[in-house]
Amino acid sequence: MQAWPIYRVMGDDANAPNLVSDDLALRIYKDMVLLRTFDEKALNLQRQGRVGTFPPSLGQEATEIGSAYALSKKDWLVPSYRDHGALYVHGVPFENVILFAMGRAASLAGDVRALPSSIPIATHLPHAVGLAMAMQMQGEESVAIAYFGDGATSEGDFHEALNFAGVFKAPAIFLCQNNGWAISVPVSRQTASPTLAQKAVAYGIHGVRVDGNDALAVYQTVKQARERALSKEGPTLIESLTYRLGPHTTADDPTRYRQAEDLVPWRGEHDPIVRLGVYLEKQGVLGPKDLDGMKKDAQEWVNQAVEAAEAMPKVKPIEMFEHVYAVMPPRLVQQLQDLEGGVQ
Amino acid sequence: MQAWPIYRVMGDDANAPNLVSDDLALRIYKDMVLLRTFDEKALNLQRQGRVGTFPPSLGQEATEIGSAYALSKKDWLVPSYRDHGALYVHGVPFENVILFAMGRAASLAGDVRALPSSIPIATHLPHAVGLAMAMQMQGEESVAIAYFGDGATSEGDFHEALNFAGVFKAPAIFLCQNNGWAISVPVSRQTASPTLAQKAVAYGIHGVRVDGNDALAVYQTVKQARERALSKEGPTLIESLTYRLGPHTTADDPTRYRQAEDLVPWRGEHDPIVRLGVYLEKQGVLGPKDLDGMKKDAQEWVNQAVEAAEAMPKVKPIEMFEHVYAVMPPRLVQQLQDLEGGVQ
Amino acid sequence: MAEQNMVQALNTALHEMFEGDARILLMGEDVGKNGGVFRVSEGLFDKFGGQRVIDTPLAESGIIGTAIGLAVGGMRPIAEVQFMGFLYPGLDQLFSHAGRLRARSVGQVSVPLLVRMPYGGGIRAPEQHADSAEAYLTHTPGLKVVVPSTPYDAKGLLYSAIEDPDPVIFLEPIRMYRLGRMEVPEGRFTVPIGQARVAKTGSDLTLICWGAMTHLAMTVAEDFQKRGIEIEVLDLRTLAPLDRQAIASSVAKTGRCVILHEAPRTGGLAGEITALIMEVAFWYLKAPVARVTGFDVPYPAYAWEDFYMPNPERLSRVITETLKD
Amino acid sequence: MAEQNMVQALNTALHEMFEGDARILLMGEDVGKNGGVFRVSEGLFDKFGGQRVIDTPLAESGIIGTAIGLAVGGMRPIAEVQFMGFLYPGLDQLFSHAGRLRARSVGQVSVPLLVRMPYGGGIRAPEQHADSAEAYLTHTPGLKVVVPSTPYDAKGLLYSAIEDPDPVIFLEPIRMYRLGRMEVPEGRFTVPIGQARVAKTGSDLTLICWGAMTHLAMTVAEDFQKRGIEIEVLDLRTLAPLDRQAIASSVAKTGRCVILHEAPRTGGLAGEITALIMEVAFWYLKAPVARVTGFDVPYPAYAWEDFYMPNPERLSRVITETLKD
Ligand SMILES: Cc1ncc(C[n+]2csc(CCOP(=O)(O)OP(=O)(O)O)c2C)c(N)n1
Ligand SMILES: Cc1ncc(C[n+]2csc(CCOP(=O)(O)OP(=O)(O)O)c2C)c(N)n1
Ligand SMILES: [Mg+2]
Ligand SMILES: [Mg+2]
Repeated sequence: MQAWPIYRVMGDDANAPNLVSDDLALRIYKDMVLLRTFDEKALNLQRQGRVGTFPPSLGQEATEIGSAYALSKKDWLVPSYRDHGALYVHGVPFENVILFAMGRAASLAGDVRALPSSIPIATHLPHAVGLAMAMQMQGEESVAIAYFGDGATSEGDFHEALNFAGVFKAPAIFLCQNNGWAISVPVSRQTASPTLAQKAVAYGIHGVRVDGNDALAVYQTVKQARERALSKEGPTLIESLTYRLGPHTTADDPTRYRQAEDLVPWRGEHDPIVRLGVYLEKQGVLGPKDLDGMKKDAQEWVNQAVEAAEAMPKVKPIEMFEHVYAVMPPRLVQQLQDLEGGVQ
Repeated sequence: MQAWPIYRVMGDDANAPNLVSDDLALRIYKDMVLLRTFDEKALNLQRQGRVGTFPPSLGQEATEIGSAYALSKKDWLVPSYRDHGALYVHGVPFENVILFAMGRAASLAGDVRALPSSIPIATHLPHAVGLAMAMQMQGEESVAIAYFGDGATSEGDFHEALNFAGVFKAPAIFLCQNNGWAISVPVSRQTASPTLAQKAVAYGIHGVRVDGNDALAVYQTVKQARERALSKEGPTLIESLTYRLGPHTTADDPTRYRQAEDLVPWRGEHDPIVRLGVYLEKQGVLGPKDLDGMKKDAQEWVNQAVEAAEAMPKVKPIEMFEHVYAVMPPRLVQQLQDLEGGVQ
Repeated sequence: MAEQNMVQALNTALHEMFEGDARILLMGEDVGKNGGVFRVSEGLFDKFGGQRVIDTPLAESGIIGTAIGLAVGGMRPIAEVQFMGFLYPGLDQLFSHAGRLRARSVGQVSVPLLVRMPYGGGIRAPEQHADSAEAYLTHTPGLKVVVPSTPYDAKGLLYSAIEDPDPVIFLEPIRMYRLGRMEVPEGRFTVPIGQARVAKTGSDLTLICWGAMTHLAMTVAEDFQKRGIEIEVLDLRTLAPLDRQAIASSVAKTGRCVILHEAPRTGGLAGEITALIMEVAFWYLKAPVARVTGFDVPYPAYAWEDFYMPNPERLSRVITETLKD
Repeated sequence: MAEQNMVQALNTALHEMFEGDARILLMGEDVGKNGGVFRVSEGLFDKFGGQRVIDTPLAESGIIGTAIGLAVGGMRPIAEVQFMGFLYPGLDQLFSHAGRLRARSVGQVSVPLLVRMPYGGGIRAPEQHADSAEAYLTHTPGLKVVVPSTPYDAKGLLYSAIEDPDPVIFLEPIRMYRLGRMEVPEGRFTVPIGQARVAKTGSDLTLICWGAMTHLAMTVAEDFQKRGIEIEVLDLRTLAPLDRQAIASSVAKTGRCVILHEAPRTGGLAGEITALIMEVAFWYLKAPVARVTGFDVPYPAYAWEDFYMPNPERLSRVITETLKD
């Protein structure tokens, strides 16, 4: 059997600075802090009944932010529901994410090259393949990257997408965040294969494992996958090993299926923010008080986004009808009247 | 990368008799001749308009017959549309196969542990997993074996079934007949993975390649997979390398997508009947005239089956209604009346 | 006899059934340790173990397809789909196999499969968690489809479903899971598949509904009652096969009918019921059969949920119009 | 102008479109070298190459899902599903994504996707090759569904479909592929989506149909004509959105209506059309709207095909009854 080593950068102090500049590492760190702050805020808002069900990405900040920094704005990001961190880096304002959690808008990506977050698991992977092919056909220097979890690897669409990508050598990246859990189901129960990266073997494509709590390693891995894709070497399946620190969503109670002590290392020395912080301190670019400042800035920023979102005008019935088709067909015009109390 | 050698028995004269007795090899041979005779007859009947669209298994006799000989009658056979050979060995009379081709009955397996042949590709694989689990739960010494083609490996259900089988260590065998083609699409276009057996890696299960035109190797491989399954070592994916000699079905014109010369070796020294014949002659259990006799017997038998099928009484409307549910609901009673000219 | 909500009634039924029949097993995403995302299978895993309460990989076609194999192989599988909107990747197993295996095998293969799933809206769930897709199933030959609207019916229908020799799709209205408690007998009892329930008798208009809409129907019917208008509320309970007799005799009596469902209007089950009424009660009709439904839009994000869902005002308006003629 | 059958008309249209718009591509099983199992894409591969005429792996969800990505990414993909009965593994991509992406993105994402497939029975095909599953699609918000019944409409609708900014499902009645030829103009012309066609005018009864059933409807209508009964045949051509206006005005004129389809009766599109007639023409009805359809059974093996399919005798009987009242 082939070995599937886990790629790390931060373990190897000598190497990291050559790969990722301090400046970039610091920007990644700031955004990780921002994402954490945002998630904690959203959890609070949910408890207060100000937003609906919310899936935090607590613990997965290195993968979310590190990966997105490796992308060009011309790349297509095809996210799952937990990927507001990557979406933010790619250009989607946090305000829109809050709106999403408020049940206000499915997705408002604006001009950003991103699809609405896929709710049905794994079913968005074929879209990334098609987008990647479209980019290649039109001669664009762009790739498509799909974000998904360990649980998603069990769905048929995962298989069909990776197989298509292999056959068509689509410039696609499949970023699997193995956070240990699919709601209550541990990854050991999701598949009998000891790694998820080895599933690449089934498609004759490149597969790698990366330490998903090492932001620099994630950045580097996605960057390489992107280069492979653009130089027509085909798609890459990345298994990013991380850990879901919070509940699956605010509707979930993880104490039913996992032990508090399981979390201890992940909340401590494995925490992606702690790890990058230690590294940056050693590099001498992060002072002991900088983190506090960043947290404060982040909080302010997040609060502003929430305020902006909450100040939005009330939703209107017509918004439910006007974007089903490019042109509203007569029956929807009539149904809108019906809703508004006109004749049926 | 792991190597995926092709298992052969007949290339190694010294080995074969120890693995498969001459008597058994001879019985397999006879049934291969019978299957070839049957397919040729069915192709003829189709040309005469006496049966409908028919998918011959020409060239795949070693895999069809060799595999089924390795099964116990207590095993569940979960076939695709091209597997009348295996079904026959498992106990389904040829007469029923003819009826099937006459559009007379979906499947008449009688007491035989076999499901109706699956028409939608790969969608029967999960059934084999469930049957295998059911056998294990009930403490039966039985496995379930699914038959399918190279094209089937691209469907999501292939993936979901093998993954389930891996997680639940189901006593299942996945017999993939890689006959080179999915209608007009060559296997090289079906997937970028150089072998189909290596797809087992994705599920942490056992995968093997076997020379699918070597009946004894196929027999041996399925036998071993069965033993693994029964001793709780989990499922096996078998890639059986064979070649589709005929059209996909009688509705297909293979000259549109493959060259006549591609077939030459497969019709000659690679032909599974030729190969087993040479072996049996060497073993001294097959005389030069025996084959003629077998062919004559086979023809007679097949003709009888066709006569019996053609002598069946005409189909009746009620047969379309009475097996939709265990008990015919009122609306079907009413619809039957409607069809028969009663009130609607 | 205990007062139970629908989740409790279903949970009790499952516990009892598991005790009574060793062939029964439950499989699906998060049904084991977690007890299901709505806790319908609470306690089953601890009591009956992982061999009978099976957390599966995340794959709906795999779940239903494997369950088909288990059913044919002699078990009595209950497959859970986490939300109806996630049934779609597994639909093929129902359309191509569960509904056809008996017919295709000329009666030799039975598929005693039960597929349970929460469905419908009304609880501000995230997108794609509130679909009401029953019409896809009721158009499919070989399937039966049931929808309880009360804890009692939930338990009684679950018993009927698990004992049925054919595949039964069991839809659980999310909105009703914890809305309302009632006395539910202990132990086995059945509510027969194929029989509607007259939830309220009346002679002025027939209001046909199912699932969470029954709750709305009753509220509005009681409101009309106060104004002296007698609405008959027919809770279908089984959507396939439809209780033709119950629909026919109620509409023949009242001459007026409104059909209420959450699903999008076009192609929803109201159309089928209207056609059925044409066949069995046209000459009794005093006004056109009307429908109050969800709209022909994807179920919206939850800020728009109240617009999407039929509400007392919309329903009352259509009833009033239908009474006018 | 050349006389063409439907396969030829579609094939010509594809060749013309490929010439005219480099964004258009065709993908599916056996569409390339083989030209499609019904030869609709004959010659395209040789002329436009494997980059635009793409033989895909055997996976319907993959085909439709990839095509969605291609459409969003700026291409104009035509995805072919080999037979409608094999659409089911890919339905989720239509239900969860193609039909929702515009709404979910608040209008920011367009999915100009065309999905073509042969459908329906009548040619003694093997099992599961003759399904008529349009009702699953017409109930799905965000999709358009068209069905030509003539070579002319096939070409004109294909042009409309490829130019539409929304996902269009294009159903090709297998039975009509080579049945009948007619003059079909060269070059681009469109038949608008959403408009039914009066295939024959009449004042005594409206006969609503689509696809291969139009052929049957015309035969029977001409037969009645000989006996002095004027049947109006309305070939819907678009099943979603329905041409409400055309249905309303025809039924208002004739007061009698029979709906004809191959699909199983329960939950078939006839129900929706009946409900629509209730809404728009109830007071004009002189008799109940009736339907002649396939039965509520899985499409049978072909020995029973003639029993399953609506035939002149069944249709005439129901028309006669409807004329009686
Ligand atoms: C097709 C489908 N089935 C089921 C669900 C319900 N569901 C939502 S999230 C989830 C677990 C996903 O786990 P994973 O893929 O590991 O992603 P994670 O949530 O850990 O990021 C499930 C079962 C769904 N959204 N879609
Ligand atoms: C789900 C599904 N899609 C498409 C088809 C149409 N079809 C029938 S056979 C076939 C090719 C199958 O190839 P393979 O799996 O290699 O089996 P073989 O025919 O070579 O035995 C196709 C595309 C089908 N039957 N089912
Ligand atoms: Mg996970
Ligand atoms: Mg093949």
